[in-house]
Amino acid sequence: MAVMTYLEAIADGLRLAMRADPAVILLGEDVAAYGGAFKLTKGFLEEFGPRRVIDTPISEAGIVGAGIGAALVGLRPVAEMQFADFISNAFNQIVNVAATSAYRAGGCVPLVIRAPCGAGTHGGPFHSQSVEAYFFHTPGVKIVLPATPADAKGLLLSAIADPNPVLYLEHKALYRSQRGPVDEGLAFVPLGKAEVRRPGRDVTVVTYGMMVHRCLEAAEAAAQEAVQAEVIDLRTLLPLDLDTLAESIARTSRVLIVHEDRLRGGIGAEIAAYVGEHLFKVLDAPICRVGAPDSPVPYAPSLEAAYLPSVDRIRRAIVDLARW
Amino acid sequence: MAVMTYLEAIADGLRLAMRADPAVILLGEDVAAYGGAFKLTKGFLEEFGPRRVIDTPISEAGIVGAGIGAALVGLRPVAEMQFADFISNAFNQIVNVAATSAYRAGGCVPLVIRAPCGAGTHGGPFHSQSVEAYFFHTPGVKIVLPATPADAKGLLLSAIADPNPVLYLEHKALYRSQRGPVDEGLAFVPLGKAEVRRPGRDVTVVTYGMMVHRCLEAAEAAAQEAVQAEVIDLRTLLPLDLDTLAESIARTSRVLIVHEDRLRGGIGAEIAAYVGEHLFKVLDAPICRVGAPDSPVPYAPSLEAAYLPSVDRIRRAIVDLARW
Amino acid sequence: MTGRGDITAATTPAVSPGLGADDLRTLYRYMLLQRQAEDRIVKLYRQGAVVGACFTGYGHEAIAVGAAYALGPHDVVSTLHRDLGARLVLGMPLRYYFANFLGRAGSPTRGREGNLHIGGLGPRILLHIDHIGASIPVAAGAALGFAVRQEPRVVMAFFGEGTLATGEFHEGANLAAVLRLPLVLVCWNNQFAYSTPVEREVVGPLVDRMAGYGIASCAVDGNDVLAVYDAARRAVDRAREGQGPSFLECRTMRIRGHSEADDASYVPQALIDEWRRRDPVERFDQRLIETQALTAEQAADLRAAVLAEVDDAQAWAEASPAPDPSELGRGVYCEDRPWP
Amino acid sequence: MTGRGDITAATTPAVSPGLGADDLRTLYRYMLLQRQAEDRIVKLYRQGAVVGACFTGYGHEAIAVGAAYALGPHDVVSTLHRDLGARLVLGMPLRYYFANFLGRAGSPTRGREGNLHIGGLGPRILLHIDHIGASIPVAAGAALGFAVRQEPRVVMAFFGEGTLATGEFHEGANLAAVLRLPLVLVCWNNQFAYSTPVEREVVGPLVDRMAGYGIASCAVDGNDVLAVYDAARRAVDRAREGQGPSFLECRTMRIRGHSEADDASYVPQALIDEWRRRDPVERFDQRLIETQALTAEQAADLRAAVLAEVDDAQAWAEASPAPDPSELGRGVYCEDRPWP
Ligand SMILES: Cc1ncc(C[n+]2csc(CCOP(=O)(O)OP(=O)(O)O)c2C)c(N)n1
Ligand SMILES: Cc1ncc(C[n+]2csc(CCOP(=O)(O)OP(=O)(O)O)c2C)c(N)n1
Ligand SMILES: [Mg+2]
Ligand SMILES: [Mg+2]
Repeated sequence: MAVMTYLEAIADGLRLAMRADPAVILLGEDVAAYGGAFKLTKGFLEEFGPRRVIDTPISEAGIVGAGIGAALVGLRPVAEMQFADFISNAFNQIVNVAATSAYRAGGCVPLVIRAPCGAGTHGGPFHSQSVEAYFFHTPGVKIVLPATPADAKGLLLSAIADPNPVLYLEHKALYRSQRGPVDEGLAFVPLGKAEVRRPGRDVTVVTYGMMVHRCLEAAEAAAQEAVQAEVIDLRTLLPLDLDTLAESIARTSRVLIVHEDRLRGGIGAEIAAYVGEHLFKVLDAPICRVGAPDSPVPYAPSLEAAYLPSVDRIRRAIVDLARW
Repeated sequence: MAVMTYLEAIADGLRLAMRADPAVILLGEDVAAYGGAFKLTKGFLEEFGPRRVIDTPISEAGIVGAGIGAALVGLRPVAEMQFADFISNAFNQIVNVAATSAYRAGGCVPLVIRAPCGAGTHGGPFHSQSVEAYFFHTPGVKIVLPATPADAKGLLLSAIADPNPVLYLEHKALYRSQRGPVDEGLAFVPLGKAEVRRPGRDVTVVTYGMMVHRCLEAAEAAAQEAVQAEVIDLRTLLPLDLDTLAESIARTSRVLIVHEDRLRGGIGAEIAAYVGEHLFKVLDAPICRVGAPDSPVPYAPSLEAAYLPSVDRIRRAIVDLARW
Repeated sequence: MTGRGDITAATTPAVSPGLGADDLRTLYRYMLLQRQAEDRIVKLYRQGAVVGACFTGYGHEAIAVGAAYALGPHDVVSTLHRDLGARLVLGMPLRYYFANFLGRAGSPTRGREGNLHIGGLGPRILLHIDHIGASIPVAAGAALGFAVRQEPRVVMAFFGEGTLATGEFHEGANLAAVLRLPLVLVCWNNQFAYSTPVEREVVGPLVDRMAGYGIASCAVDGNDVLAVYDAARRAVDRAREGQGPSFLECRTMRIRGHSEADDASYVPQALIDEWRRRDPVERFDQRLIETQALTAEQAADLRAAVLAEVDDAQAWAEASPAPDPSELGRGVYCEDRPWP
Repeated sequence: MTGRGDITAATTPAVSPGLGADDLRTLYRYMLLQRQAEDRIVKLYRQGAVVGACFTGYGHEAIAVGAAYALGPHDVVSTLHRDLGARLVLGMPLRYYFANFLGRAGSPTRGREGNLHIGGLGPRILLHIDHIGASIPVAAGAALGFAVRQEPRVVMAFFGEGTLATGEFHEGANLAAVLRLPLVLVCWNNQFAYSTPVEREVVGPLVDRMAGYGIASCAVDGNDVLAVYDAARRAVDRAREGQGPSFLECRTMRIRGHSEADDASYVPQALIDEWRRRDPVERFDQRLIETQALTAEQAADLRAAVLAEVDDAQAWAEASPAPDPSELGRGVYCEDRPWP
């Protein structure tokens, strides 16, 4: 057991996967000589050589397409988007090529697409995006977004092991702000399993990514007001672990969904719809959501701070819901 | 008042808009000399000339980008995707360029993107897609999907008149199957207003596009079982007319959401989430959805027919919900 | 390096290097098989038996067959809508062709896909993708895979000239050039992309365009199967030797509509007539007879055998049931494969 | 037509066609203004006053200023992250530059965007877009708009050499070539795209690449403002006369890191030193003094005036408040404009 940052944990998982299997290769812009825009793959070129750590031209569709092709002939590529925001240029390759391959009898595509996502670093509209909702509607891909170093490593290993295309979203604001214990070796964390981060009996808070930490803080603050929130970290967004949610909501009868992403058409909408249809009977209160307003992510700190759900806003939502 | 097919109504609206304003131009693949893959713009080249009706290379990003640029210098371009499925190649231009322009102080983008969408014509996974959910998460665009000839014309006129980028989705299966009365002249239908297609007191059915017709049939069938469903045609998907929904659901206390598109992450999820949060108090039953299963649209008629929500499935859902 | 001239522009070679009489007959057989299968599918389409749209590679047989025939036994193709012959050369059973058009359970896509949208057939035919241009980065990636593993294998990608306008083609071709991947780009320039003439897709000669990418480029008569084979052979050799990608412009003409629903009335009749006279199948037939590589009797036998194969394939497909609706939603994800 | 040679490769012209002494001083002033503004922003960045990342066009001043100066009063630019000078030539107040970097309410983006992401400034500066390549179809579309209305206006788009790898650049440039749009593509080839050297982005000379698109192409010394102006002027004239798009490769070197967070340690120091010696601002300064277009006294006055302008702009920006959170979610849609 070592203590690592979120960024170190991702690098650790990637390195171990590459050591374990020569079929794992890395491709992306500036990933080799430079070691990546966040220096996450620093040293990889030296250890694994230019045949396995490949700098590409600026071409996100080319990178993802090449990853698909390499996957189809037996490799397990890990393709990097320099920022998740640029994944929009690879949208067609992901949604129409990678995601449909198995269904259309084209073959398995064991491709991982790593994409540094999320706000909180003053990146402005094009270096701060949450992109999970763009792909959540697409059968054939999986989506993960770890909140802790241990999950960051373990989910990456599982993503690489998975025979399907997996979007591995990593939150930039957690890279160096999160430190924690990480198991050594190939410490897999299974895809498709949510994790209860804090037990509680009054309200179920469903969240993921950076908001896990804010929800935990908010839950502590709510506990001061005698409200015990259960905080569930989804970890995998596709497929969703509905069983864990259902079990919790059956106990609490109240659910608050929190994400950093905009509300409209976000992952939270589907969770709310699921609850409204299948758990209606156990509900004692409206299905509530907290998320970003309906605009791009603004640049100025005063705006960005107001854009992101704050601990206080979440705390209030928890307490209001418990008292409804 | 004339009687027209859905396709003729679109062509009529487009023609009148081009006659009314020289700033309206058409661009897309095979739209000029050929008159479009569906012959919708047949005769336009002859009437408006090659400067306003422009055949482009196969480049959806190029087409949409060019539409944005032309819009920024004062035109009102109507860009055509040959099939909605190919809009994935213009994803970045729509989501990151067009949609953010106003917010980022880049200027207004009065661009209409026409895209023939939907299943039911044995087009298989790449000529049958519903693409509305891919863009519904994006502030800064509007989305319409008419169900009748009159709306097809009137919403197109409003889309062209709007100073924002509008995705005008037109359902291929309705092109020639729907005929109806259409007002002459510039008969606008406002964006953002849903329409109650059938009044009813027992269940509110919220739907759009091709499913409007199936829901109306299903509602008639349900009436045989003494269930009166109110059928609401959304018409505009972004922005949603939540007031009309709320008013209806307050009366019926029951809501069924029906769309052709896959359920997960579809427009229906957001509607359900809205109802579950803001109309919880008036609800007497779970919030139900009927939509497509979680796969690409299959090609074989036996599969495609089973894939699309049938009148019978909708009828059963209405009746079950009324009796819940 | 612009790469031009690395492959000298191939004209019909007097002798066909490395090809014996058997090869010539095999080439002919594949061309005939594509032609007759497509004639049949058009017939079925007109009868209303084809479920969706109907595309053929009518007149493109020399390109599909000639280029694919230059591949080695472990090489891979990426195919589109006019290159049935290439799939046949790589061993795709003709039965699948009919079953897929008819949307039957026996097709490799189990009725989920239609038309020639067949890919992922074993390790040698890459997934089919309908978005023009999208297959090129994927083909480059397969070539990258071979390069990473240092396997002497080559990827050959087929596409039309309109494809050169797409951003995805560009990113794939550029990536292949930068990384010097073993990729052979086989372009059928059939002068139209749907209704759009080539000069409305790209300006200037295609070979100049691709030479500008640093890709060795040449143009050949796409209605001459030996000329195509010859050029493809050189490109495949270059790729296998690590000299990077090549581009072959195979000049031909789409002598039918874009699909069978299109009467191509936008094409001057004289242009169609002219190219009909250069029909690649008939031309090769005559040539084989003239050079006595094939006797009239052998030719008749071959035609009969091909016809029997088409009949059998059609019958097999027709006997295959419609996919069962219980299949809905199945197969969207791959099952687990152990790792590492 | 490949278009090559339509613009003869411009070397430093002995006399600057059409430029008087006033023009030379104006060019110099803009270059100096870009240089000093960027020096200041780097300082503020190091002090922690810049909110996000910090990009400059250090060493690219001759390109931004020289090319934009060739435009007429109704022409339009599409800009990116190293061409502040072009915006200044087109009349953007320097105050906006600082206000945008500092995320203040007074910036044209009202703090919603940062850095040089300023566009839509009146009708002559097109929207800024961060996705490399995405601005090119938009620029082509603006040019299309002028062509449709038969206005003799020209669009000039700036970008780096790495941009040529992107699919969106390709689709935009190809569309401009096919439709012969009045578009001038100004590429600063600064040899690196972030850490990636140009030969890992595209193979072979950029001008060959673009000539293959059927776009008139030439290369110039990007550190010589008069050479850039001269080539740009020809390209603008061609565009205005309906002869279609041109491509200018302006050769230079990124003598700083990609952003101020990058120490560029992957670049050989000798290369940086070499190009520092060719500093475009100092070079033009010397030349003006040598040719007596500028006296030492005038130069000193100019520098003082520019410095005052920078001071004023910074002060104005610093006095501008942070955007009020009540602005959140505002301005996402445009208000209605009557139609038809
Ligand atoms: C990205 C994309 N846009 C549009 C289409 C519709 N489409 C199918 S084939 C075709 C023309 C292709 O032309 P070309 O590449 O020259 O091949 P050809 O059909 O002439 O053989 C078009 C526009 C498509 N399949 N993909
Ligand atoms: C589509 C896209 N991918 C990646 C990036 C990240 N990025 C920003 S600038 C840059 C390098 C651009 O290189 P070049 O075009 O040569 O311009 P330079 O920065 O060298 O002036 C990269 C990779 C981006 N902005 N857009
Ligand atoms: Mg063609
Ligand atoms: Mg550069």
